[in-house]
Amino acid sequence: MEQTNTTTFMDKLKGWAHSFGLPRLIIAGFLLVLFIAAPIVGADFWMQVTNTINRFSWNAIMVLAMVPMVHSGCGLNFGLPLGIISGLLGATLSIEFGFHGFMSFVMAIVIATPFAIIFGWVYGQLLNKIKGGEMMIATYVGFSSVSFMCMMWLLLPYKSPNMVWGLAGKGLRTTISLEGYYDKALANILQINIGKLSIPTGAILFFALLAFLMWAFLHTKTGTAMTAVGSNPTFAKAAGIDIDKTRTLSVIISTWLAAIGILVYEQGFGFIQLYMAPFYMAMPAVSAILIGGASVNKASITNVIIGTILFQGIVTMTPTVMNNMVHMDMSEVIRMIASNGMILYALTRKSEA
Amino acid sequence: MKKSFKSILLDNSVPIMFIIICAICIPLSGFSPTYLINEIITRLGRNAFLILSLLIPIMAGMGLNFGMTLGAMAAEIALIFVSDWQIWGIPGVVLAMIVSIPISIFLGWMCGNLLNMAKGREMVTSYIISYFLNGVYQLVVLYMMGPIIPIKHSTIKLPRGYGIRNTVSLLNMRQCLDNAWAIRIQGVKIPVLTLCIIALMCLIIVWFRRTKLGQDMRAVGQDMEVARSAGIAVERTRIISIIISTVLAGFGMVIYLQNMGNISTYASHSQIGMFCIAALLVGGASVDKASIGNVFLGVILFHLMFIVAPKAGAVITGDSMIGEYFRVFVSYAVITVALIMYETKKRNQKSNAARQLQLDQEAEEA
Amino acid sequence: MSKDQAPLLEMKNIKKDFFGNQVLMDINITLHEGEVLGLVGENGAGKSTLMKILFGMDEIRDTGGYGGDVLINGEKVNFQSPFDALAAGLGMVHQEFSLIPGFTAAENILLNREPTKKSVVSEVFGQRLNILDRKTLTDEARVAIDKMGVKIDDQMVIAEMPVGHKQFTEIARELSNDKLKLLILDEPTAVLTEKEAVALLDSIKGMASRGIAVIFITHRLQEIMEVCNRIVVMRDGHVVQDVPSSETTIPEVTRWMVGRSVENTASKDKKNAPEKASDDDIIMSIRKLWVDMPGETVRNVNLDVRKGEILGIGGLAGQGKLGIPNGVMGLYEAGGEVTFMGKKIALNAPRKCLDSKLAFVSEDRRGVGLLLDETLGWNIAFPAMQINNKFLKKYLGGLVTWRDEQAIKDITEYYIDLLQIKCTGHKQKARELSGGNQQKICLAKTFALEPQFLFVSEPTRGIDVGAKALVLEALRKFNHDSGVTVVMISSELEELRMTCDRIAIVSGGKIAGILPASASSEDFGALMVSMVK
Amino acid sequence: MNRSLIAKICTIAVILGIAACMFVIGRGHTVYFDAKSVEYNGETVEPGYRTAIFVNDERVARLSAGDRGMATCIGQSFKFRVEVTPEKGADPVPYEFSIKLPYNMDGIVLNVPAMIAGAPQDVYLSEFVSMAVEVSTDAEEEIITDEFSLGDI
Repeated sequence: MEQTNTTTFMDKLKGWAHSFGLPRLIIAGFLLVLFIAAPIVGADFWMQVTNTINRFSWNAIMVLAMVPMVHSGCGLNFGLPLGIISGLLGATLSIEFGFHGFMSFVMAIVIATPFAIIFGWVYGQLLNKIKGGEMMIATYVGFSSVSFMCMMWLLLPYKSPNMVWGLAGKGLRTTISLEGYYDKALANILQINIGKLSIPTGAILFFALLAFLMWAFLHTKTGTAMTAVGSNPTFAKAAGIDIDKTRTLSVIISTWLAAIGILVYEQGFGFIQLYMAPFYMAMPAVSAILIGGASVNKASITNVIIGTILFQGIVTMTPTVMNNMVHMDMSEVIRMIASNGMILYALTRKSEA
Repeated sequence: MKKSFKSILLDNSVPIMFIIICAICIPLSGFSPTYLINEIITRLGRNAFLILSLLIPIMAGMGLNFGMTLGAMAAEIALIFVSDWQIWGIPGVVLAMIVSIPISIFLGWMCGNLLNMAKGREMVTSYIISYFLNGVYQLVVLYMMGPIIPIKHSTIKLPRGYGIRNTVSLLNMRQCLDNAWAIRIQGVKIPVLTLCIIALMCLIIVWFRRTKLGQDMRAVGQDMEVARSAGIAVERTRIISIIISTVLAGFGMVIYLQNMGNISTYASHSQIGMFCIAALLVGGASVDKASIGNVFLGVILFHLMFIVAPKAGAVITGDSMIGEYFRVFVSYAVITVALIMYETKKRNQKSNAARQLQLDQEAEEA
Repeated sequence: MSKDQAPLLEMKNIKKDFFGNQVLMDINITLHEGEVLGLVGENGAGKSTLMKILFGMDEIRDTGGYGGDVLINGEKVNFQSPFDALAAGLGMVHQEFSLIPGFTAAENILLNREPTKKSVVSEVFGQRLNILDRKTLTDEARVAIDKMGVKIDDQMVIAEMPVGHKQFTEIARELSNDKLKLLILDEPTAVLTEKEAVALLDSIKGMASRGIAVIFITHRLQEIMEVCNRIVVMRDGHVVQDVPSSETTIPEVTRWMVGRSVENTASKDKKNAPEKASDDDIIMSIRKLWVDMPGETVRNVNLDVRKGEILGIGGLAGQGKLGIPNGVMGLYEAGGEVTFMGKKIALNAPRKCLDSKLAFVSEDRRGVGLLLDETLGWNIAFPAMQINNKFLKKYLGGLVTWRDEQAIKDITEYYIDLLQIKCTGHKQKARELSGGNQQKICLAKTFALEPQFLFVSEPTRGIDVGAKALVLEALRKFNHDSGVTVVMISSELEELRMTCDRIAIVSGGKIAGILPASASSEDFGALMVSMVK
Repeated sequence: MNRSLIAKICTIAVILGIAACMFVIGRGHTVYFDAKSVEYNGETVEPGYRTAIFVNDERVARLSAGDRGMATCIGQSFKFRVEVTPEKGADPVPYEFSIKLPYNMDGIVLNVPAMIAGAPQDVYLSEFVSMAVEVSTDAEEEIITDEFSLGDI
C-alpha cells in the first residue's frame, strides 16, 4: 500500500518536474540551498533578502520587457539594448535640461518615450523583414546601436557639468552619479524598514503597476490578437489580423519598457552607466524570464516575477555565501554558466523549433 | 546568364563600402604606405588561419560559426599548459596545436550535437554556446587550474595560489613562426613560414571541397532532407563540420597568440569570433556562401579600416576614442547588415514565384 | 519475356491498415521484366501506400507493418529501408523533387554514390575523404542520361533548370543504378510540357525494351493507354481491374476509377428537390483568378457561385482546387477579380474578406485553422472577437476593450453542445483534441463569425466516419437554417455528391466544368482528368 | 584488425611521437652566466677582468667580475663561446663549450670561471631558484573578464 503511494507520489513529482523543466529545478534548488546556507556560513540573512528584493526592483521591468515580443512570436528580445539606449537618452537629456529630484525621473520617462517609440518602430519594421531570424539579428542590432551610441555620447553637445568630462568639457562620462537627481526616486517612496530588512516599496509598486498594465493589455482585443500572432501567425492572418502591425506594436512596447526599465534600474543603482554598459544587459533579462518558466514563444507575468527573483537571488547570494564558505568568489562564473545555460536549454528544446 | 552591373554592385556592396571607408580614412590618418603594408601583412599572418576555420560550417549550411570561440579556448588552455611545461619556440607552437586537438574535438562534438538540436537557428545557438562555454572556461582556468589541474610555475598562476593570471606571457615563442624564414623587402617584414602555413591550409580546403565528405557537406548545406533521403548521414556530417572548424580555429588561435606574444587569459577569445566573422563578411562572404578569396579580401579591408579608423577619427573629431568606437561599431554593423541581407534574400526568393505565375497567365491570355 | 520464369515482382494478398482503418485489401499484382504497368486510381485509393510498402518505408513499419508477401524474382523480400529496396534494383521517382539545387545534374544523378579515388588521407580518416572522381562521375551520369534517351545538360545546375529537366534528372538518377530492374514513376509527367511528356513516354518504352519493368502512376489516362502493357485500377484499397491496355478504353477506365455502387444514395433528396438557386442570383463571381499556392496552383479560374447554394469543388490532388479558397481569402498570393454581392473584394487582404462576411475553414487544420496551444474558447471566439467585436466588454467609454471571458465560455459551451465536441471543457487546449473534434472547433469558429458566405476546405480529411457525417450534417444545417452560401472543397467526390447542389471540377488549375450533383461518375471522372497538368 | 584502424592508430602514434619529440627539443631553459670566483679543489678560481658570452655568434652578455648574464636555450644541448679578457687592454682568450643541460631545470646557473678551470658539472652548474616564488608580494591581482575589450586584434 505504502509502495503504491510512494510511486504515485514519485510519478507526480516526476511529471511536475518535467513540466517545470530540469534546469529550472536545479536553479530553484540551488537558490534554496543558498538561502539555507547563508545563515550557517555566517552571512547576514536579512541583508541578503534585502539585497535580493532591491535587485528585483531594479531589474524586474527589463525582464517584463521580454513579454510582449515573446507573445507576438518575435522571440526573446536580444535587442533590449536599443530600448535601454532610449532610456539613457531620456535620462541624460532630462539632466541636461536641468530637471532635479523626482521631476528629473518623470521627465526622463517623458523624454525617453518618443525615442523608444521611434527606435521601436524602426526596429519592428526591420524584424518584420526577417521573420524567422529575429533573435540573431536582434542581438546584433543591439550591439550595433550600443557601439553607435558610444560615438554619440562623445559627440553630442551635452553641456551639464555633472555629466561631461571635467577636463575636456565635452563628451559624457562613463558613469554619472544621480545624486541630486533621481537617485532612489522610487525606492524611497513608502520605504519600509524592519530591522535590517528594507523594502523599496515605491519601486515595487511601480513595477506592479506596469505588470498590471501589461496583464491588462494582454486581455484586451489587441492583446489577444498579439498572443494569437505569436501562437500561430497563419491562424491570425486567416482571422484578418495584420501580423506586421501587431508585431511592430509588440516591439515598440518592449522597447519602451526597456527604456523605463533602465531608468528604474538607475534610480536604484544611483548611477547612469553609458558607453559599453548596456551591451550585455539583454542576457540577464533573457535568462531571467527563461528561468521563470517562459519559453521562446510563451511568457507570462508570473514567469517574469519568479524568474527575476530566482535570477537576482542567485546573483546576490552566491558571492556572499561562496565567499563565506570557501573564500572563493565564483559568483560571476556561476552566473554566466547558469544564465547562458538556461538560454541554451530554451533554444535547443525540440518542441520549440 | 550575364548579371547586370547593378546586381554585381549590390552583391558586393559590403566590400565596396569598405573600400570607400578606407579610401577616405587612409589619407586622413596620415600613415605611411610602408607602415600600412607592414601592419596588413602582420595581421594577415595573424588572422587569416582563424578566418579560414569559418569556411567549412558555412559550406555545411550551418551559417557563421560563432562557436569558433570554443577552438580559441582550447588553444588558450593548450598554450597555458605548454608555457607551464616550458616548451618554447616552434616546438612549443607545434605542441600547443597537438594538445589543443583533443580539447577542440570534444568541444566541437558537443557544440555540433547541440546545434543539431536547434536546426534552423544554428547561429544564435552557437553564439550562446560560446558564452556558456566561456563560463565553463573561466571555471576551469580561474578555479581548477592550480588545485585540480597541476600548474607549476608561479609566473602564470595568480598569487592566491589557484587560477591563471590575466596575462600569460608567451615571450619565448613570440613570433617564432613569423620570424622563421622571414624576409624583409624595403622595410616590410614578410613572415614567410606563417604565410606558407596559411597557403597550405587554403590548399587543404580546396582539396577538402573535392572530397566525398566535402561534397556531402555541400549537399547537407543546401537541402538536409534531400541529402538524408540519398542516404547521407546528415547529423554526423554536420557534427564533423563543426569539429573540423573548431580544431582549425584552435590552430588559428595558436598562430594568432604566438604573434601577439601573450594571452589575455580571460579576454583573448571572447571577441575573436566576432572579429573574424566581421572580417569574413567584409570580404564579401554571406551566411551561406564564402570563399577563400573572401577571407583574404576581408582581412585586408577590415584590418585596414581597423588600423586607420582611430587615427582618422581623431583627426576628424579631435577625439581618439571616436575612432576606437567607430571600428567596433563598424564590425557589429557589418555583421548586422550581412545577416539582414541573408534573411531578406531568403524571403525574396519565395515571392518571386508569384510574379512568375502572374506573368505566365498574362502571356497565356495575350 | 518468357512467362515460365518467376515474375520480376509479385505482390500477394497485400493488406494494410492504419490503426484499424483498412486502406489496402488483398492486393495482387505481378509484373514481368520489360513490362510497363499503369497504376491508376483516385487520390486515397491506396496507390502511394502500396508503393511505400514495396519500398519498406519507415512509415509502414511504424504503423504496424503490412500483411501479405512481396516477392522479387520469386524470392520473398522485406525491405527494412528504401536503401535496401534500392540495392535490390528498385527505383522510384517521387512527385516532389529530391534534388540538391546548387549541384549539377551529374552531381545529383550520382548523389551519395559518387565514384571516388583513394588517397593516403582516406586510409586514416575513412572513405569519406576520398577524392571525387569528377571525370568518371560525369561519364557515369552521361551513360544514365543516354539510357533515358532524353537529352539534358549534365553540367547544368539544378536551380537553373526548367522543371522538366529536373524531372529527367530524377529519372536518370534511378537509371544510373546498374542493378535497376523496376522503376516506379509517380506522376512524372505532371510537371512536363507536352513535348517533354512525349519524350518521357518514348524513354519509358526504351527502358522497357531493355528489360526494365516500369510502374507508371498518373492521372493522364491518355499516356497510360499509350505506353502501358497493362492497366491496374485501384479504388478504395482494392484492385478493381487488371487488364491489358489494348482491351480497354479511357471512358471505361474512368468509370472503374470513380464508379461506385453508391450511385443511388448520392443526393437522394437532391434529385427531386428543385434547384435552390439559379444563375440569376450570383452572390460571388470570380474572374481570371490566379493563386500561387505551392502544389495547388490556380490558373485563370472563372467561377460563379449562386446565392444560398452549396457548391462543391472537386478534383484530383494537386490540381488547384485548394488554391481557390486560399487565394480568395488572401492566404496565398493571388491575382484577378473577385466580386461579392456586387462589390469587389480586395485580394491578399484576409481582413477585407472577413469584413465582407466571408469565412473560410482551412484544410490545414493544425497549421491555419487552430491555435493549438490555446484554449477552445480562444479558438472559437478569436475571429469573431477581432472581426465583429463580439465577446468584448468596453470600459472608459470604449477606450479599453476587455476580453469577456464569460461570453467566450458561453459561446464555446454552446458550440460544444451543438456540434457534440468531445472535450473536457472550454479551457482544454486545442492540441489535445482528436482530428474530428478539432475540425468541429474550426467550424464553430467560423459559425461564430456569422458569415454570409463560407468556404469549407476538405472538411472531412483525416477524421473518422462518425465525425464525418456529423460535420457534413452541421454544414448542411448551417446552409439551410441561416441561408449561408457554402462552397465546399473536397477530394472525395462521393461526399460532394451527397452534400452539394452543384459540383465544379478543377483540373490543371482551371475549372474543367460544373455538373449537378446527380451527374454520373463517369462524367465527373472525365472532367477530373481532362486537363491534368 | 582492419587496415583503417591500424592506419588510425599509426596516425595517433605519430602525432603523440611528434608531441613527445617537441617535449624534448622544445624544452626551454634560461641559462645564467656567473663571472664569480669559485672554490674548486681547494683553490679559488678568479674570473677574468671581463667575460663576454656568445651564443650563436651573438654576444648575449659582457660581464665584469662578479656580474651575472643571461641567455635562453631551447633544447638540452647548449653551445656557447666565452671570450675572457684577463686584464684591461689584454687580448681576449676564447673558449668553446658545449654542455648538456639537465631537462628538469628551468633556470640554470653556470659558473664560467669554474668551467674554464675544467671543474666537473656539479661545481659549475647549479639550479637557479626564482626569488619571485617566495616573495610573492604583489597584491591580489584583479581578474578582468572584460567582455567588450577594445584591444588590438
